[in-house]
Amino acid sequence: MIQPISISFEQLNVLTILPMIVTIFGALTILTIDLITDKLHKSFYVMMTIMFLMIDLAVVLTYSNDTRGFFDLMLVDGISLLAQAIILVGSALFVLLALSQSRFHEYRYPEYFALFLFMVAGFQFMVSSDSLILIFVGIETSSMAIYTIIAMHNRSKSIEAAIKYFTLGALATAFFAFGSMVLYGVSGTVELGKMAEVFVSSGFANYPYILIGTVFIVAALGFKLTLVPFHIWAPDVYEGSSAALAGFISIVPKIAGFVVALRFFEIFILVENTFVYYLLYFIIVATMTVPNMIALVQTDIKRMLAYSSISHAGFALVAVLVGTTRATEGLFLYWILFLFTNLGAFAILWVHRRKKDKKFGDGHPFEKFAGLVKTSPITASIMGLFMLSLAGVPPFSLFWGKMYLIGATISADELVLAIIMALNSAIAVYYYLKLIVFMFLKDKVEDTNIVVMGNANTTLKSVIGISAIITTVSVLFIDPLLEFIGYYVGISGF
Amino acid sequence: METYLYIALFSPLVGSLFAGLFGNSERKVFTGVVTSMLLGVSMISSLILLNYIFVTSDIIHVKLMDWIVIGNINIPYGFVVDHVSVVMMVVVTIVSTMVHIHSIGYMDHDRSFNRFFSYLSAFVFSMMVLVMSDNFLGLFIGWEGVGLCSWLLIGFWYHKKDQPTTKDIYNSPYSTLSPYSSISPSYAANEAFIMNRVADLGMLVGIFLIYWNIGSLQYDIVFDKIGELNSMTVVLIACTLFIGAMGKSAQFPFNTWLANAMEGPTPVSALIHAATMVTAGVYLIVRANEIFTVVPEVGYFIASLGAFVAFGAATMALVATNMKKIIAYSTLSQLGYMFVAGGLGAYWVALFHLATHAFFKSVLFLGAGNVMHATNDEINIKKMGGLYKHMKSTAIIMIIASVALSGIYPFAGFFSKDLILEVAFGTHSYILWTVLWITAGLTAFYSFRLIMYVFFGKENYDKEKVHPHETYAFVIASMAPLAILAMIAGFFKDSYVKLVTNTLPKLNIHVSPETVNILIAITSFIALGGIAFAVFVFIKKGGYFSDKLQNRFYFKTLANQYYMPHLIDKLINKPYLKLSKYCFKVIDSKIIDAIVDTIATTIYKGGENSRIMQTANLSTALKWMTFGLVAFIVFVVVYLNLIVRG
Amino acid sequence: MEYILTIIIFFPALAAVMGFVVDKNSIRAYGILVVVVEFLISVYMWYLFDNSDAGIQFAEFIPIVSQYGISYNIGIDGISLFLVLMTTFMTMIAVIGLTEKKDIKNLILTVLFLEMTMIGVFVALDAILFYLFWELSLVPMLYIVGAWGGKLRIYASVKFFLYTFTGSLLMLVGMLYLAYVYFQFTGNWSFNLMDWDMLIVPYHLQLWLFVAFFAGFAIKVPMVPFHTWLPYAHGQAPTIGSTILAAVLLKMGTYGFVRFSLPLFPDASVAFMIPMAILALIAIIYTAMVAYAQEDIKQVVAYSSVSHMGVIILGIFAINTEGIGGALFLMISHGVVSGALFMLVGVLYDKRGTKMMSEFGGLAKTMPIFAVIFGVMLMASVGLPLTIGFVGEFLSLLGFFVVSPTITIIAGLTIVLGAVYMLVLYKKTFFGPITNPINEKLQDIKGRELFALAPLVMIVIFLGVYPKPILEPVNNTVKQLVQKMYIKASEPTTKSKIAKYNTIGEKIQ
Amino acid sequence: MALILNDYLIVSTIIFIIGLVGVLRRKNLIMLFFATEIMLNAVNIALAAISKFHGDLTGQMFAFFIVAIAASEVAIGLGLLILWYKRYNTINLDSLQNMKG
Repeated sequence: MIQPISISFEQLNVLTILPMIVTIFGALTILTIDLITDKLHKSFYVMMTIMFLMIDLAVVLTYSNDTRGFFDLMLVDGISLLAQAIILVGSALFVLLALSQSRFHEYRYPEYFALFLFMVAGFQFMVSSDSLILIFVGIETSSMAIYTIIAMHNRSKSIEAAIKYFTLGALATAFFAFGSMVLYGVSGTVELGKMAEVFVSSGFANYPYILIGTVFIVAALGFKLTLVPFHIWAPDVYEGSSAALAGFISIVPKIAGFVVALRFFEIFILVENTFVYYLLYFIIVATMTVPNMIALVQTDIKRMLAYSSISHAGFALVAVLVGTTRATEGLFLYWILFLFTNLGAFAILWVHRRKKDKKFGDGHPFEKFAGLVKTSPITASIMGLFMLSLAGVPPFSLFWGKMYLIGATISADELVLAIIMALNSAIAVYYYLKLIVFMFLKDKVEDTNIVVMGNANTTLKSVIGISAIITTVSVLFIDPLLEFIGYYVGISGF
Repeated sequence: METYLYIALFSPLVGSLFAGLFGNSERKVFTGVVTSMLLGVSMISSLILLNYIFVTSDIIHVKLMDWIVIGNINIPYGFVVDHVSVVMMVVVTIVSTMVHIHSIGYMDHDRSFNRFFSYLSAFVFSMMVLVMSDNFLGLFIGWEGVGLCSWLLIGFWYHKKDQPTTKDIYNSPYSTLSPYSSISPSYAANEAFIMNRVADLGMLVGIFLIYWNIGSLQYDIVFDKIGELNSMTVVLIACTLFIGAMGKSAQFPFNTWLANAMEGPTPVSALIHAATMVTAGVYLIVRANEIFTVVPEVGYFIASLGAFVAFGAATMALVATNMKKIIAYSTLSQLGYMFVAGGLGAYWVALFHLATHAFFKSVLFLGAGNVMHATNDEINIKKMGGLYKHMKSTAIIMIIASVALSGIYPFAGFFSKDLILEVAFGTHSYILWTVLWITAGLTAFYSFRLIMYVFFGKENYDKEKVHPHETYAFVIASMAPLAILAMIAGFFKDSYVKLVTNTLPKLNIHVSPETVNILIAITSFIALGGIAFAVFVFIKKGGYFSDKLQNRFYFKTLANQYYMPHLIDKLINKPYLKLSKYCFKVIDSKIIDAIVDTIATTIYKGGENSRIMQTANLSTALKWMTFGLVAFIVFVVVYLNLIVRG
Repeated sequence: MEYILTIIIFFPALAAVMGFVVDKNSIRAYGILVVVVEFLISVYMWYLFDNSDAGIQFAEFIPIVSQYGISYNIGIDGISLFLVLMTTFMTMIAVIGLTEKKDIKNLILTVLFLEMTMIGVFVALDAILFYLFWELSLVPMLYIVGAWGGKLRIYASVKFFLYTFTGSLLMLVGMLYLAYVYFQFTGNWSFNLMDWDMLIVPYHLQLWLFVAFFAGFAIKVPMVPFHTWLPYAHGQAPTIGSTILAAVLLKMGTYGFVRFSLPLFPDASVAFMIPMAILALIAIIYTAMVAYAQEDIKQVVAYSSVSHMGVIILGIFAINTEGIGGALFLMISHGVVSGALFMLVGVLYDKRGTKMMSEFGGLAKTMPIFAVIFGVMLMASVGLPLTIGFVGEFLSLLGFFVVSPTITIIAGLTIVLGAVYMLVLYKKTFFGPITNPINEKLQDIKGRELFALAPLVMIVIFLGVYPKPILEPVNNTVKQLVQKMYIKASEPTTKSKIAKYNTIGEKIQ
Repeated sequence: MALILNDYLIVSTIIFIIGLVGVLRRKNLIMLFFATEIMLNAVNIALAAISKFHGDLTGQMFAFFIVAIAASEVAIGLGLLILWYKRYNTINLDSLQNMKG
């Protein structure tokens, strides 16, 4: 006979889920509006979405320190706030890309934007909890939304991508579930914080089981973060989904994943567990190197960028391995800068997308950009700028991220790792250069009626412009940005 | 007096620049005239300086400005006119003035008349720098400067094409019987420059040694401190400096360039490759005598090498039919004499012979120039003959010069050369003495062999084409002073000795007067013998070497200059080219660059290979994920076993 | 004028940005105007420069990333002064002599950007700032070589970029590590060279860091065996490209050695003296031979650059005032001379569309003025006294002689081998009869080309006769540098060596 | 006989592996989804058992969540499948071969 227990409203501390409530509410509003009328242009929904995201951002920024709620199910700490901020800003910028010149299937459905907001909510849940359950729920919510959104692009490639993503995702889910089950079994709790305490106090009793559980979780996270060998889906999904969405997928889900990874691996990094150390080390090196080399041989820019962002993910994951505050700062700095650069790059691909392109179809082969500097020097220069930034040529934004991260790695006495990172950047230069070579050094491919920026309009151009400016003058605001990051990372004590 | 110094030094430069202005325009006589006059000015001021120093015997030492000042090194443009350099200055200016005037006639019809005078004056300037500079690096400036000018002047007729190297001894550019002194003027020029560079490296090393051991390159300081160094260092310094001297003075093994340099216009040969530049080596020995006196063993080596060269060169001159090469080899052998003197410590004797030699040898060359001019640049003495009646004055002058060269009393050559033999005898180096003594005979012989072939006997030149004629009067006039000096220079001996022994060590050899007289007698005898032999054989046979003789090995060897050009070509030039090509084609392209590219391509290949995992098929993707998981689990097991083992 | 350096750095870039609006027909005039003004500003700076002061002048300091100790920290001293002047001068000459027709606008604007990066490298006193300009300089060069180059241009430019970039990244790791070391010692981050100079790095670290920096510099110099990108780059690049590449970009590497390796790692520098010298030696002899094997005039000049850079390295690692000073002077002289040579080759290429020696011969007849200028540059390149080439070469060799006579004597062969390939080149090109009838009616140079080349000839002669303007400030700064090394040296052997190599009278045999 | 925790765990593991094998072997997408369901349910069994073992409800809570998610997964999966089937009239896994490299 279970005792009736009374839960006061204060105990719940509803504030902690306020951000998610905002987004979910936004999603619901959109749906209801859709029920009422269907004459509204997509721009309306885009703006709605952005509005909600902005409100949410405002909410997020009001938090100033750790808060827990719902019986410690929710944990809104510094990195979660930071991650949410990044997620929201990133989502807002990417959703802007929906305002493209030519009309695309998915944007005709308001559900698209509703789903988008649900997905964001999912990410927010992921980052603001240290309970495996909630993380699990968050992952699933967001993933399912993504599957649908991808499929809504309604090209056979995108549906294929969606199915692949979905199937692999399902498997990952199973892994995650199994992993958390095992961990729960050995620790008796699903909250990472508590789990760590239990492990330490029990001196890692049933070590083998702990490791097994860990391995399963690693596999699941590896899927989210596209770590080798769980990255196979990434290129296909990028290629299948529209350039705008691909850009989004390369940024926002991963930051959520990184936060989870930070929370999870902290358990082991803190006690300097050698197994996890070597495991991560191997994964990181593989993830930096293998996709890098595959990217060398790509013929489609979008695919190339897919591989490149996989490699970038590996690069950023170093922070998790190093585990110092400096490194965590580096991770966020890196990802924010990467956000803008990648946004710009994919946006440029996006504006070059044409619905009926005889020669190139939906794809973005290098030839499409051959001799671009002749026809539209500005676009070429900006794209070149993004490429250089991705390659880590100073003073463009990503260089500072790379430098800071490598610096952090070195100051953690991981010299070998630092050198591997450096060499990988060196390899990466080649394929970024390849695009520059095509744009600047080669001549136009004959008899192609490429309408430059056929999909562009003021909004998209301004998005590109903004990211271009940020990428160029990043040097000026690295300092404040670091302070901002430092503050949040500081309060969460990572 | 400093003004005179600067005038003497810079008027040739002015002349050179002036002529240079018209470098590209067509022939203008006044360029020749102006440069000659400016040289005249230089000559006069040199003579004034000579007189001044002779009277007051104090040294003029000026510092124009700083050149290289860094760290401990401080090298100014400093010039010194002392008893040694003034003599050299006078010799240089006199000869070059006369050569300039002569060239106005000789280069009469040449397209690049102005350019020629620009170069020639530039050479004189460099020579003056070389002579007057008060430190080793300043000397090195002049040293390289004359090298540059000799490069320009040997290659003056750059438009000539390369001659193929044949076995045919009468056409091969490597033999002294062929009309070609070298493969081509430009080739000879490069050869001269590069060979000199090799020697200059030695000299640079010497300079480095001096600097790091003494900390200065100023003559006076160096000569003060040289005693304090340990003998090994000094030996090294002496040797390296002498290597430099060997290059400029074409001593063995650097001798081939001198003969090939005869591709240049004849006045150039007269000035540069007889009178002045080639004697720079000797001048260096004399200048740096303080260093060489410290290490007599080096000196003796120098002397022996000198004797060796003197003899070898003379032998090559015996058979040559290339007029200029004969004279070139006689120059070489006389340089040998000078080095013997220098090496044996008789520095002022060396300088004395340098001076007298400058006079008679330059005039000899100029005469040869006249002859070639008169016979449409014929150079083979066997294709001349009987020119005496056409060009008497030239003939007389050349005979005078040859007599002087042979060292017959009372001509200049007698005094200087005889002294050298006396020195050799007096220092008890009898072998050297013998060698030189024989060489004296040979010298007399080949000089008059040349005279006979050119001026007497039957006329072998092609009567239709060639109409021998005497050149302009002023050309002869320009030669006259030199000829006269060649006759009387010897009588200045005593005053000269009085002058130079202020700076140069006195001769300390003790040979009793009667021995001296005997020596003189023997030497004069063999010299006269040589002349007589040459004359009589010619009168009797009209030639010297019978065809039978000409096929003998030693004849071929001499005619082919001891096969030295061949050896250099085979052992150095060709292998070096081969090696270079190998370095480029194999090492650079096939190894180093290949490695770099391989690294790149391997990474690329890595991409090609690892993209295989990206099959479109979903189930492979699933397999990969599972594989990843399983692999990790395996890793767990392995790891656990490891830690269990400890 | 305390901001004069900032002006000098960013004026060209600013002008380039504004240049986008200039019409392509008048862009050439615009470009010339800009580079001339730039040069005049730099000359004015030289006028303001105080020769007696050995330290940093016109210093500016603005923090960029204060938490990580990165700052906009620039300044100039005797070492960098003339490199800056040389940069502005050679860029001016190159732009004036520019004969390119295609996409002239993009080319000139790119060159202006390039000029900014080059100057930035020479005046940066913050490691990251230095690295920033260093890497940035690759981009315009990539574009110049790749867009206006010959058949293999893309291969050449990409190779150039990748090769140098890879090396530089290792250097970056080195810099970050050094900053970390500084952090460990002092507790706060800094990439400021002035701060780093205070730091005495432990010996074993010095060795590693030296190697890391070496990776960056050696590829740039380039030192054998990292030189293979250079022939391609030069072979493919347009005239202006190779002129600037040879004149300025190569000097960045050697400058890096002087600016970073020597003062920061004195012990390592001394420890690596002989290995570096041997590499330099190989460069000198080996590339001289390779140069002799070339048929393409431009390749000869390209390889000759590598050979001369070897001499510079030798001078730098003599670790004495004579050697380092000589090396610095040689950087300037080689910049002027090789730049000039490349322009001369460019002239031939414009006239004949080929650079093969076999195509020429007897040009001295048809193009006398050209022949004379080429001759002057040739003599400067083989280091004839009273030309600019001699002083540096002489001092570098002199400097190293005290370290190792043997190596110096072998290295001295440069004056022979250099003469060999250069004179043979000259003979094949300018001497002999005119074999190819086309060469009969070649025009001698005049107008723009002459106007561009004449100043070079004057400089070559003037600085050869009177090198004092350069040597004096260089002398002061280098003396100070050597003293700094002596003071910072942690190993006693290093101290004794530095002392030994800077004193006269040790008995050398 | 009394079942102890391990038995449940072993059972669940076995079922999980069965599911995994199914995922790997099956070419029919529907079967594939079923396989994933099996895996999830295997986890559920274990969770229930463990939560009983630990005597707290978290495990069962988790199990409920999983059930819910599994359901929604199926929904979406089938939706996608239908889309695909409309286009290609097949739900064979090997028909998705458009993108590679």
